[in-house]
Amino acid sequence: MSRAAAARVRRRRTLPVALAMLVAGGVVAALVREQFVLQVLTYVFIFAIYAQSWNIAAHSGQFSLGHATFLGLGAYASVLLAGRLGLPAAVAMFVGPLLPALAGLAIARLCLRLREWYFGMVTFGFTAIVQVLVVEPFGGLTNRWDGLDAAPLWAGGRAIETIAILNYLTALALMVGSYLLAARLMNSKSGLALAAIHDNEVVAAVSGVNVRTHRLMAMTLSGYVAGVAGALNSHTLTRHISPGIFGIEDSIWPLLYTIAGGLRIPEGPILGTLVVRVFWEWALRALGGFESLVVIGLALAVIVTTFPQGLYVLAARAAGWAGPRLARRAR
Amino acid sequence: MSLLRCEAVAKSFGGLQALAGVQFEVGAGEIVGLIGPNGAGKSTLVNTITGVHRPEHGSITFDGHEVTRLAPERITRLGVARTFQIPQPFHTLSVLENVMVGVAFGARGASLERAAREAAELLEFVGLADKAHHEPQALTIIELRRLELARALGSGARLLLLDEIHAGLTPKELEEARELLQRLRARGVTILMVEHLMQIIMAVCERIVVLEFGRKIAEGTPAEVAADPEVIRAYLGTRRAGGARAAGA
Amino acid sequence: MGLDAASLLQVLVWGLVVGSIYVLLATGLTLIFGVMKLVNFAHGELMMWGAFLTILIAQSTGVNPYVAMIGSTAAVGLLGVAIERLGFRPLRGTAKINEIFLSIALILVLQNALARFFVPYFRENAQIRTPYATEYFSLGLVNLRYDFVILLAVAWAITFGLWFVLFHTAPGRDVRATSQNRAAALLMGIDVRRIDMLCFGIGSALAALAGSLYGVVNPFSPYAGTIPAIKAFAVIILGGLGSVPGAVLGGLLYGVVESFGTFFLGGSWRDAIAFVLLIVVLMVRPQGIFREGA
Amino acid sequence: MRMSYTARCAGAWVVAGAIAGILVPGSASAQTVRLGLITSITGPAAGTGADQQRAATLAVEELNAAGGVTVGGAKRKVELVIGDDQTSREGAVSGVTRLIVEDKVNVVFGGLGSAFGMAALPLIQERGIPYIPTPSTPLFTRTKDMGPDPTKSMVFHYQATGLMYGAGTADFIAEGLRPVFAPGKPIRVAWLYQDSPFGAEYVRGYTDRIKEKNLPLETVATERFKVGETDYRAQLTKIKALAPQVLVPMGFRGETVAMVQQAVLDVGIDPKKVAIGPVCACVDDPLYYKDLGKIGSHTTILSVYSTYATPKNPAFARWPDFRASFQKRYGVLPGVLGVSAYDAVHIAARAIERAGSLDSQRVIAALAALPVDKYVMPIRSGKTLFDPKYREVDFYLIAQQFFWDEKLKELRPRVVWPHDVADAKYVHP
Repeated sequence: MSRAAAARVRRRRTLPVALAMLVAGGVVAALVREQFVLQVLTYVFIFAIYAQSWNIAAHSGQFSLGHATFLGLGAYASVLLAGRLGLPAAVAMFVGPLLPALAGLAIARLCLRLREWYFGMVTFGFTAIVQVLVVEPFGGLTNRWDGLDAAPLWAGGRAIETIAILNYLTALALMVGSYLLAARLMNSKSGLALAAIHDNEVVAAVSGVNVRTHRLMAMTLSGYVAGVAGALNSHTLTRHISPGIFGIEDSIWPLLYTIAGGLRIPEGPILGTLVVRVFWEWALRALGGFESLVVIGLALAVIVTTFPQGLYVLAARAAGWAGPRLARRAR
Repeated sequence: MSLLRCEAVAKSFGGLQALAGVQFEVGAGEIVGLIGPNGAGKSTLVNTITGVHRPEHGSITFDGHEVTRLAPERITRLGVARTFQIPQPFHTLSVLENVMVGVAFGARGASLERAAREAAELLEFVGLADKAHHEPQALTIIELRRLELARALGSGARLLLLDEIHAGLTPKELEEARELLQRLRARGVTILMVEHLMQIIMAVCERIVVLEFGRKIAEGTPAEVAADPEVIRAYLGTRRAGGARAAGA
Repeated sequence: MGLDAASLLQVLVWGLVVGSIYVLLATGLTLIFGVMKLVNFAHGELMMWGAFLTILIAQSTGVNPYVAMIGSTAAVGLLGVAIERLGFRPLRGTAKINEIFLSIALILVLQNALARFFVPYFRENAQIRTPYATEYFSLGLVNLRYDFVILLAVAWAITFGLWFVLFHTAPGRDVRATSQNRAAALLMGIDVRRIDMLCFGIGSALAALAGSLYGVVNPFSPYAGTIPAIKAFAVIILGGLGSVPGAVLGGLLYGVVESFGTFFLGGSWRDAIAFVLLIVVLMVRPQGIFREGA
Repeated sequence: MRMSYTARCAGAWVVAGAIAGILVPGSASAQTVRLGLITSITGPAAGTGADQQRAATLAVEELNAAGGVTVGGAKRKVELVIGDDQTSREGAVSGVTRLIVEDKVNVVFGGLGSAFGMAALPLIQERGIPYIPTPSTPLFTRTKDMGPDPTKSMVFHYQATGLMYGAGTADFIAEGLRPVFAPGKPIRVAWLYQDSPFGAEYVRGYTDRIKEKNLPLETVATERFKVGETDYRAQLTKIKALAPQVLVPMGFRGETVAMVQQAVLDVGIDPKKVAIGPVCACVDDPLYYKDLGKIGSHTTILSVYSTYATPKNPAFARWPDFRASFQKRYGVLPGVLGVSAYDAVHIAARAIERAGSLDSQRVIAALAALPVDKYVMPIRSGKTLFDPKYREVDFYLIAQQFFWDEKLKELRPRVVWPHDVADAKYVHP
């Protein structure tokens, strides 16, 4: 009995889920001709990557309220590399995020003794500070509040529809990549350490877990992934960045999407971003104005009060997939 | 030969001197009891030995290694493990995974697969095999203590610090616990146990260290300690004063 | 560059005025945190509802805005009770982060519901006009408008009143007991759920009062509460979560540092400088100023 | 076993994708001329956004009352489609995307915030849709991305730019204020301006003009504040200590009202010694006159459209009629940003008629070739509507001084500059 149970722990199927997402995303791309839907889904994929990065940090108990720091630094670094050094956007997109990775490391190092609200507030504070740094001392480089235009990932010469599809597929592929990364991490030995740290740092430490290294690792990785999302977003969808990216809103999205989908579950951020964003766009369209935002807020409140474990657990329960482990994770 | 040696260990919180020059040794294979009234500094001592607190003065050596300023995980990997007065399981992990953390990151540093296997064996050892996939919330307080014990053992402990794992047990449960201690000893584990229950201390421990206000006031066999006038005074004295000064756990 | 005593004193006064508003906001937050261990990020939206209701009551009945504040404060207090009952209570025992999620949802609801009524009346901004808006007296080097004096008096009277209730009355003792150990308070027969509701209501009412006072000295809009409320969180973290003296000291410190930061470094630094302070303090005392180490 | 799991996963994600497809409806109609207004319907700027929406609706109603727009011989009705920029950059991107790819509008116009308009610009360039932005930044038509040949651009900027306002501010201070406050000496000017692209350009226009004309203006302070800030006292205290003769508070309407009030009442900057203004034309709105109150007496404003005054010059001739029809339709008067949206609708309609087609390229060409018509915003240059070099419009700026009207209990303006259109002299309090 116990040995069989032990064997079951490792069996989390991530590759099939990744394949399924690719297939489903491809099918949608092949069938849907509506440009706007593709655009919304591209946004969903990019922000699912961003939410996943937040999810990675959250898995280690580091609930950041200032993840826009990493999103924004990734975007700025990549756009500057592409703009000033002439690096291809496809390369800059992966080199630039080394900056937010470094920022993640530095912030995690400074915040080692902080947790919960203390950690959240300090990470939030860093976003405000980084914004001023970008505007003031580095204003010459960043063009201050005017912002910078971002080089397109898929260069002109192609039809707009083709570029839209390419952007969509790039975002899809990277989202699946970030999913695999997060899923593999959470199921790995390090993932177990991060979960232990999430639950109780002191007990984790006296069980032999190097809390410091793992916390730093999680935030560095999270910073990098968030940076890639920021870079991808600016080279595909917005094509322009400004210090406004270091605002409150962009720090809230990953938290909102991840919790709605399922906290500390690799599928959570993806499902959450998809459902919340699509509902959001629909509500804005169907109702318009302030009323739509009130309805969205109420819907989110209902989601969290009725399914505090998130939509993934709800869906998995409905489909009969959820073991006790899943329910525990989301708590 | 001594496995653990504490020399002049001092630790204070704000103005409160929780430990004031504590000195004692634990030999390999021994079961040593650590007793004292509330606020005597027992839990602080356990925290200091395991690296959760850093002492201001003094030195702690384990198995010849100086561990005074080591990080908790380094001390654990050398072979020191502990349980907590109030069980603190990893509440989002299953019972099995709780133990796996110890096996995977403790002295043995096992791979996940091996950790799962060994953790399952340890759960069998402490009698929780059938709860392996439960969540810790579903466990009783006694089961939680056993879970803590399994996690601590999993980290490859040669020295086990047990912080009041017997409080609130029925006589029958106490008997089971005592039997478990004997089996632990049979595995070659050295034990330093903080305990309020004199009954079990007297029955199990070979040697007893008594703390009061952060100082060691007595040390010796159960019989010697029980007869020590200082100890009697300390115990009767604090009963009246009540346990107002609890050191942080 | 303007380093004369009059300017510095004047900047200090601005810092204390802003700081007093932070104190009111932070006291409410810390009261809620104390008993429920949760942070309502929609505190700033309750604040703006307070300001809006004050202006609405004052305009429709013609009473002095300072009298209208009683009505708006009570109304938002009741709204807070409803939010606790319907929103936060069902979340007890789930992940802490869910409470942040809920408060973000509440921000969306409260902010946009307010904007829905506010914008047709006032468009972007409104300001609460008191009969004393142009009256001021000179204190040697600095000028002080009557409204500032009233603001300081009300803010500090309320803060001390709250401190008195907490430390010298039976309900206050129940609140403190719940704050220190919820389980023990429950065993002692304290109805902790009622304490939750009470504290959330009072905290929300304090936010409304802070908002009304803010609206007298600054223009406000449905969106103007978010930043002050976040700073109020920073304040209670700076002071130590759950600590009322911490909220008071932290609030004043924040206001003053912000004011001088703006004066010396320029307006771009206003928000950031306060967070620099927070980070520096937490590096030295990770638990905040007024909280014992864990 | 494994396959079925994969299949189930794929099924779930397809269902999720399908929900996405169903929830986002698509619609397109080829029967009408579709004009897309991108402005703030929600968010902090929603009030002014509503003004733009009303003004644009009025213009569309006027066009349709006249039977619509003639495209290739057939009359077509005009349809106004509203895109909400949610007063944010992300919102602008999503709102413009929706206008273009989902609503398939023929022209995009409007907008309040330069930053939001700029955020959406790459999308518009990519799709080659004719765009008539009404926020102020000149970057719309001057960014290097427009390429070496600006005549290939699809952007036609219809708003006085920050550069124009800045230059006008310098001119007015030199010609209108210096003779009163510092005759024969350089006049000391302090700025408190919004830390935004708009604010930066405004100050740039001002300093450029001083250099260009070698004006006797000494700038003693350039303090900034973040957009949305409501407390300017620390900066104003600093400015007061520098003893300027002119204080230019530059920001949006609510910000400007608060800056003037805090300067006079709280910080104690004496309007008798320090000229306050000219404030930005973008605040010329009935609410500014109402909100500022008596405290604003004798302060000045640089305007491109005045809510109440009408200078005696043909360039301003359309103002009374427009005010009357707006008042009749909505019961209130519009602000300057509403006016530009109103004009933009008429300009777009006229261009489409000239193009004789809804084809983007032909509408763009028609916009580039438009002659002056009787629009509401005052245009100085005479012949061409959009300057061929930058596709901006050279608007006619005026300065007004506010006076307290005891009967109305509100401020009312008098035009004091430039001298050829002024109906009053600047009054030193």
